Amino acid sequence: MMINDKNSQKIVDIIQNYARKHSLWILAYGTGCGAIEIPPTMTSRYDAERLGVRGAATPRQADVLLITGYLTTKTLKRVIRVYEQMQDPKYVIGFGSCTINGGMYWDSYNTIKALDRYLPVDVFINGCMPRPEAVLAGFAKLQELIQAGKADGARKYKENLEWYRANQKKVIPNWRMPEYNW
Amino acid sequence: MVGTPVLFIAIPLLAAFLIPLLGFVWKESVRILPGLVLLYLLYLAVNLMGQVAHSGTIVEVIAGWAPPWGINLVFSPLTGLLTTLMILMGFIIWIYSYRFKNIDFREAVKYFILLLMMITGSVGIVLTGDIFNQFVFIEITSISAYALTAFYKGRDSAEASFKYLIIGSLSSMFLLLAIVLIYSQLGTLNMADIADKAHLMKPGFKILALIFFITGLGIEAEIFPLNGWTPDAYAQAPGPVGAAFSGIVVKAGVYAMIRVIFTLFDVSGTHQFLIIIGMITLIIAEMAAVKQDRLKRMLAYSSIGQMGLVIVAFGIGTEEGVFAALFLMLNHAIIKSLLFLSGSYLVYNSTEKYIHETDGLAKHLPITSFLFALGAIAIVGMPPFAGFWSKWSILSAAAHSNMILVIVLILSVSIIELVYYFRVVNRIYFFPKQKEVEPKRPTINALIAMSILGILILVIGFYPDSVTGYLHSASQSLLEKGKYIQDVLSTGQLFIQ
Amino acid sequence: MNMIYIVFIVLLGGALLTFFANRISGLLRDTFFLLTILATTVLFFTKIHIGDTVSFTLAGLNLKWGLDAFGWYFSLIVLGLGTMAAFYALSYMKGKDRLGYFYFSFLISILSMLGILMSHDLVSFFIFWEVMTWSSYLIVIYSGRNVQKNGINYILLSALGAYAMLTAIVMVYANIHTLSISEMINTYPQFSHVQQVWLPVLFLMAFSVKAAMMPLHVWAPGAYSDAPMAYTSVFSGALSKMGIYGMVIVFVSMISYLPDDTLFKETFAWLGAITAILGTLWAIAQDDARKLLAYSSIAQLGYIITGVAVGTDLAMLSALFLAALHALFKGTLFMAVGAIERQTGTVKFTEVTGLIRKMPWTFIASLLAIIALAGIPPLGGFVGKWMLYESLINSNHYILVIAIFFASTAAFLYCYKFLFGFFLGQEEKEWENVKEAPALMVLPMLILAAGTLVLGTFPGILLKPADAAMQTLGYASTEGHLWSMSILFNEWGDQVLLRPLVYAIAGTFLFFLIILTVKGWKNTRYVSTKDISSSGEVPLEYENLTFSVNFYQPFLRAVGPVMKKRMIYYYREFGSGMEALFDYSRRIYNGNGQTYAIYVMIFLVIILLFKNSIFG
Amino acid sequence: MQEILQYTWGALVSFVVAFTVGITYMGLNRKITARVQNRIGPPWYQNFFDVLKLGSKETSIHHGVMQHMGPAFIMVTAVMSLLIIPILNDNRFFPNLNFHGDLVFLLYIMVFGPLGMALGAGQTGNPNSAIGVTRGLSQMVGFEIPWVMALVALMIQYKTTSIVDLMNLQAETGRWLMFTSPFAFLAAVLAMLGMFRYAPFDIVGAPQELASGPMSENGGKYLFVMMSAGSVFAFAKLTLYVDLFMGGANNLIILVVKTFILYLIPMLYGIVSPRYRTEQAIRYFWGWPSLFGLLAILQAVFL
Amino acid sequence: MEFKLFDLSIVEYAFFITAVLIILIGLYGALVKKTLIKIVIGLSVLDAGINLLLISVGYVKSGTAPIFSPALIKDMPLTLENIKKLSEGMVDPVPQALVLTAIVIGFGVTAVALSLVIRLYRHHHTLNIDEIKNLKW
Repeated sequence: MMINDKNSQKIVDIIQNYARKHSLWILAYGTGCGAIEIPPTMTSRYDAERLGVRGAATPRQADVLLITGYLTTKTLKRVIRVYEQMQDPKYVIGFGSCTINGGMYWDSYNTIKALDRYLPVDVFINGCMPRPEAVLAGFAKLQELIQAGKADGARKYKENLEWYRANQKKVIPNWRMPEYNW
Repeated sequence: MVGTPVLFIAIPLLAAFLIPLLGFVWKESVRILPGLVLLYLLYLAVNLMGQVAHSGTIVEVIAGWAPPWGINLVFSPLTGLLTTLMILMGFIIWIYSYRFKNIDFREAVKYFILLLMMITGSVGIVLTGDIFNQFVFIEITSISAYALTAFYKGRDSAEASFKYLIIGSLSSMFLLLAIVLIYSQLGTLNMADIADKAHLMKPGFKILALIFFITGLGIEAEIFPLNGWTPDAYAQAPGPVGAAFSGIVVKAGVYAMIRVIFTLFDVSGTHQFLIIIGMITLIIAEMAAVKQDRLKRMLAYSSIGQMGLVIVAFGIGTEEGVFAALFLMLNHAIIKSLLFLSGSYLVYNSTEKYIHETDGLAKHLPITSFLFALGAIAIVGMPPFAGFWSKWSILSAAAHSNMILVIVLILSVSIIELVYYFRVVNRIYFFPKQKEVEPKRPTINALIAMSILGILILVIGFYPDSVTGYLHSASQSLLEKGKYIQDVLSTGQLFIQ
Repeated sequence: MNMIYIVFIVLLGGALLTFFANRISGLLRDTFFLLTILATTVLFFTKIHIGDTVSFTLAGLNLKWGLDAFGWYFSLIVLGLGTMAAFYALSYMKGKDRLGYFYFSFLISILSMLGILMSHDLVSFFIFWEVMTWSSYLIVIYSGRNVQKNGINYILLSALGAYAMLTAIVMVYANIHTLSISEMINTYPQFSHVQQVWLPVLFLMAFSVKAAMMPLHVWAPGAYSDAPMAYTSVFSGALSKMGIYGMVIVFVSMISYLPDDTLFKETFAWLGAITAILGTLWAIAQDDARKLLAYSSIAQLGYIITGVAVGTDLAMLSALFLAALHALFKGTLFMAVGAIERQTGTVKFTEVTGLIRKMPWTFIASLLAIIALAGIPPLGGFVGKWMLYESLINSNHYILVIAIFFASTAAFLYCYKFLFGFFLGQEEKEWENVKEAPALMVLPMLILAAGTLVLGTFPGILLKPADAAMQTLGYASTEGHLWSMSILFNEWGDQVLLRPLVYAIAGTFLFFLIILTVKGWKNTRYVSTKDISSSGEVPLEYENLTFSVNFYQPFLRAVGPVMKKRMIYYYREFGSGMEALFDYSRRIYNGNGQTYAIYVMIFLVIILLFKNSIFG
Repeated sequence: MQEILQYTWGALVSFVVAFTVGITYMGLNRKITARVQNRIGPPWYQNFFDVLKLGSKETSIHHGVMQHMGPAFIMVTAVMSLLIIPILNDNRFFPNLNFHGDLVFLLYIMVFGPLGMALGAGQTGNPNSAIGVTRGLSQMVGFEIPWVMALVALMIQYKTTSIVDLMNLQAETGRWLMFTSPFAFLAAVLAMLGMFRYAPFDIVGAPQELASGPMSENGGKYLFVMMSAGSVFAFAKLTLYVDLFMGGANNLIILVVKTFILYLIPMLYGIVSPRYRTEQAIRYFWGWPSLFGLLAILQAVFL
Repeated sequence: MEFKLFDLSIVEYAFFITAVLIILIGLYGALVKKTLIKIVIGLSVLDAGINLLLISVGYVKSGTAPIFSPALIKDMPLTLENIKKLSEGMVDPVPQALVLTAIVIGFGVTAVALSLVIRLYRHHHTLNIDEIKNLKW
């Protein structure tokens, strides 16, 4: 299905983005305290499924990686691995202040402070912790970005891979991972 | 006319006498002479067989006393066949034992004299037509057998020999008692004459005599429970002697017993008795053989079992049954001798002759092991080897007499037999060799002897017709009692007139 | 000189030459071996025609050999598989010792199988039967593993069966004084009822042992797995079919004449089904590929036995078809295991994994064979299964068809285990340098597997000789109303038109395969099996992530009660009990010469006491 | 040639129908489940988004040939089932191959896909896939028994193995087989619970322990094909049930209604059920459902 | 030449009974006694008993020696009838010949037995037959 025509590509993009935005399969990386906010978000009270948000069990099937809170250097490695295993298009949502600036762990010796130095985050959700309402707002924002074609964290990651790698290797002492080249 | 049956007895006895004398002149003659004698006798036997097939039974009168007074030798198809078989086996055993174990001169003298005596005695048992003469031959055979059993000094051979002797003495007692009974009743010792007059005996005495005969000869024929000596003697005697026991001595014993039952007395119920006793012998022996841990004892028990089978086949009593029995005797002589001969090389340097000492010897003694395996496969009756045909004839004879139970029992026991033989063969071929065992390569003459037996197995297996003709005429000659009497006594008539 | 003699002489002479050539050079031996089997095959299929007979007398028995269509059908299996296995063996056995012995036994067992198929009299049948037993026994013990256990089990049960058959043969011989099989069949209806019942039972005992039917199957797992795989393919594919061959004759020609034949047939049909079920369940539990295939063979033979026992036109046709087909796919599978064994040195699913990229051709052959084994449509296995089910349903064996269906559904489990265990799963570093087996091994596998592929669309190729074989047995021709080249009918007139279905399957498959391949072709690339989603962890090289231990544990837990004890356990108990009895009984010989003398006296006294009843 | 085109056309049309209906059913399933759980739930067309998204997702990796072939295998099953199972009583609208095969063929073609997919899953090397496969296959052995019993009961009761014959029979007598052979229907429906792999028989891909089981390594186009095939296959199965037990359907609307009613059974049963372990599931299928199957056979034999 | 065992007089019975008694004693010795020497003695006694029995069968009360001396034959032609007539009063010679043979054999057996006993004693250092049981089962 090679469609080179620009206009038709645009139409296809619109349809694809529409489908993508309504079908967000999330892989919740539940390390931090934010993980506790996922269940209420998904279950009856807030019911994220009506937005098309649904849990995926493996990175191969997931579209959205939820980083629910602070990441230690140890977990960062796993998160990177998971992110790299996800298939394009893929998005990252950072939960809470920890992912933005370290939050209450700002001076901890082995948590990472700013997630977007290591992974391309599409949407940050503020709060400590963010309430489910905030999470839903975050999803809605992501949908908006997808529809607009601006949720291109994956592309950024690919383009600036060296920079990201350098940052990652800086904090992860025993870097032993397959090379990411797609 | 190449010779007369009396040469079968005269020549080996003479040779046995000459061996030590010649030995002083040329030591090697001790070993060579028996072979020459046996070879000549084999030639004679084959010739006479041809003659018998051509012109009927040969009756030889000894010392001019005609039957029923004198002693006579009968070379009928049956006795001729057995004689030929025994001489053949004797010859093969001679080839084998020509250099078996480096025994010194004195020992060799003893060994070959005794071997010749034993063969002579056995041949005499078969050939003679006189019951007391038969007794004498049995004693000759037995005494040489006692001595041969005790041949090795190092082992428990004396014990085995002594057991043999005790029971053998009982045997001779019963035989003498039976002879006394017959003689007191009929006043004659000639078998044909006894057969002719048997109806004159009081039935009670007749049965008593028969029972004494069965007991006495049953000891030689290894029937249960008279065979206590057998495993010990087989196991302790030198290997070739074990072969001689199973190939020659036992055959003579069975022949004597069968002659008594088939020709001398015609008592109803004997056949059924034979079947029962043969069956018991077969079953007990095979059961005992399974758990043996010594090779030669196992072979001995197997030998007992086979003799039980022979007796069962005789007990069937029809021409087919007798044919089958004779066939089995022939096959058993060949196969069991092969097993003993090859088996004794497998446990050559061992004192205890444990089966596990043969483990993995196939790599070191390929031909011996192969021949042992061939014998094992043949004796359990696997076609297309010799054993199958005899087993088939027994079964078909039994089937023609509607003895289904006998068939089932024989076959069930065959399964047991198969198990223990194959266990040994498996060990020889597939187990790791025991470190302390030092295999001994068989000498060339031993190889020749074993190969002859192996080839015989194959020949009979692939072309049973090579022997069935002789066996058929032999079995007919056993069953035609009247003809036997007539053949023997008519010689006497001729002589007198 | 009759051609039948010549075939046998060629085989026997070739076997001996091969045996002795081993001493001279390996090449000579291989040449002789291959020449013998090829010459036999060529001679057999060109020079011997259906209807040829030859007779001669041996030991006073009239023996007759000849070939009929029924025998020819099975000869096809024997020689076809035999030739393939021979080629395979050349490469598989290379470098092993005692090859003269192996090739000799191989050829002799081919000879014995041909002999069985060509025997027209009972004695030569029995002789060849026994030759088959010991020649295959020689190969079973060839490897030297578990000789005392598996070898003895095999020879013991074979002998049990063979002696049962011998009993039957002498019964027949005593009864009709002839050994001709056709004569026996003709006069069978006149036999007394006791004999009419016992003859088939005894014969079937022999055949069931070779066909590994419950409860006489206990030798099979050990024997199949211990023989070299080059032979096991023949062993399981062709040799066990000799049991089926005999069974067919007994069922068609003898049991059908019994007044109470349904009881017989039902019993055996059920025994076959139970064999299939238990064989399958045990196959699922195995971790050793050889054992798995051995149990699977038992199960497959169970289907065939059921088909034979039910004995309607369609059932018999299916049994014959499955018999040939089983030779094809089980031959392939055993060869594949052999290839894997040779290349990796192990046959345990728990040890070797991920060979698909190393041994692709072996995988393809195995895949085809497994699909055929599972009976999944586009391949030949389905045809056989279909006919079997339909025949069972048509002949009102409702519960039986469920049992058979259960067995063949459960068979998917071990089928998958076989493919997954060897070829799929993680690619371990340990097996990184494994190479594809030599062409001489791969080609026979592929040829046999291709056979199943062809038969899936055109089963008529095989059904035609099967039909001819059945006509020899007295069935009417079923061509046109039960089968044609690629249409199957059942007895109610329902049909399966294989060709459009197979084309549809193939078309759909190719279509979607192409779609899947083309879509994103440029972006999709291969990654190693270490690159899996394992919670963000990167598995290290030495970390084995393959799931292969306790593979079907939940399933086995569900069927646990059935599988607590194996049949062989009872045999062992019986055997050790018997041995204890024997051990006890031999204590009669207590070693004291005096006791022996006393025995003599006791014997005398007993006879004297009972002399009147003994010598009445 | 014309024949082939005709069948291809029939296959295409029925595929489209089955795809649409199947996907809708999946969406409805999610919706109804959500409603039962007192949620609003996704819209009924949610699964179209999902499938479309999966189709548009890139698939940058594969683990080998079998992973390619696995989805194709399962698609073959789905399409072949559609080809064998008559969609409507009147064959004109959806010309297909239903005269060329019969129930036994169908039974086998229905296991073709799962087995093929299992191979695909095996190739990925993910242990979760293999574990899921073993569970799935084990469970299949479980539910095949009552299912086959039900079919055998039908076959022997009406002396045919052809689906078309069974449909014609119902059309002639006007009585549905679910009433004339109630036990067979019960057994078949209980077996269907297993076939759909909804709770309580969803241990195959239980996300909480196995990631998503056999599909763990499959994303993008593979999952796209698998999901489509699953929807098509679900519809095919439901149609088969309708054909066999509910007299078939004369037009699509009736078909959709009937299939949806049938579909409600596994769906509702699943919503209120916890999860069985594999051996529990197997024992469940060999319990009551098989007993019903047995009763069905008895009924077929004796009535 | 009819011989009837039970037509014997009381003296002849005595032979018979004695012979049987000796046989039984011999059997007792051979079967019950545990010492090898005694067993051998038992066997010899057994032999003797049988020989006695054998002799007694041929015994004719107050018969003459079975020799056709020239004095006895005189001028009679050697026809069958004459031989029969002549031999009527004689003791039957055949059993005697048999016994002679049997004695020789018995002697041989005893000799072998005793030599075996010597070897057994050397090997086992006992003469108790119950302890000489290396070979069994």
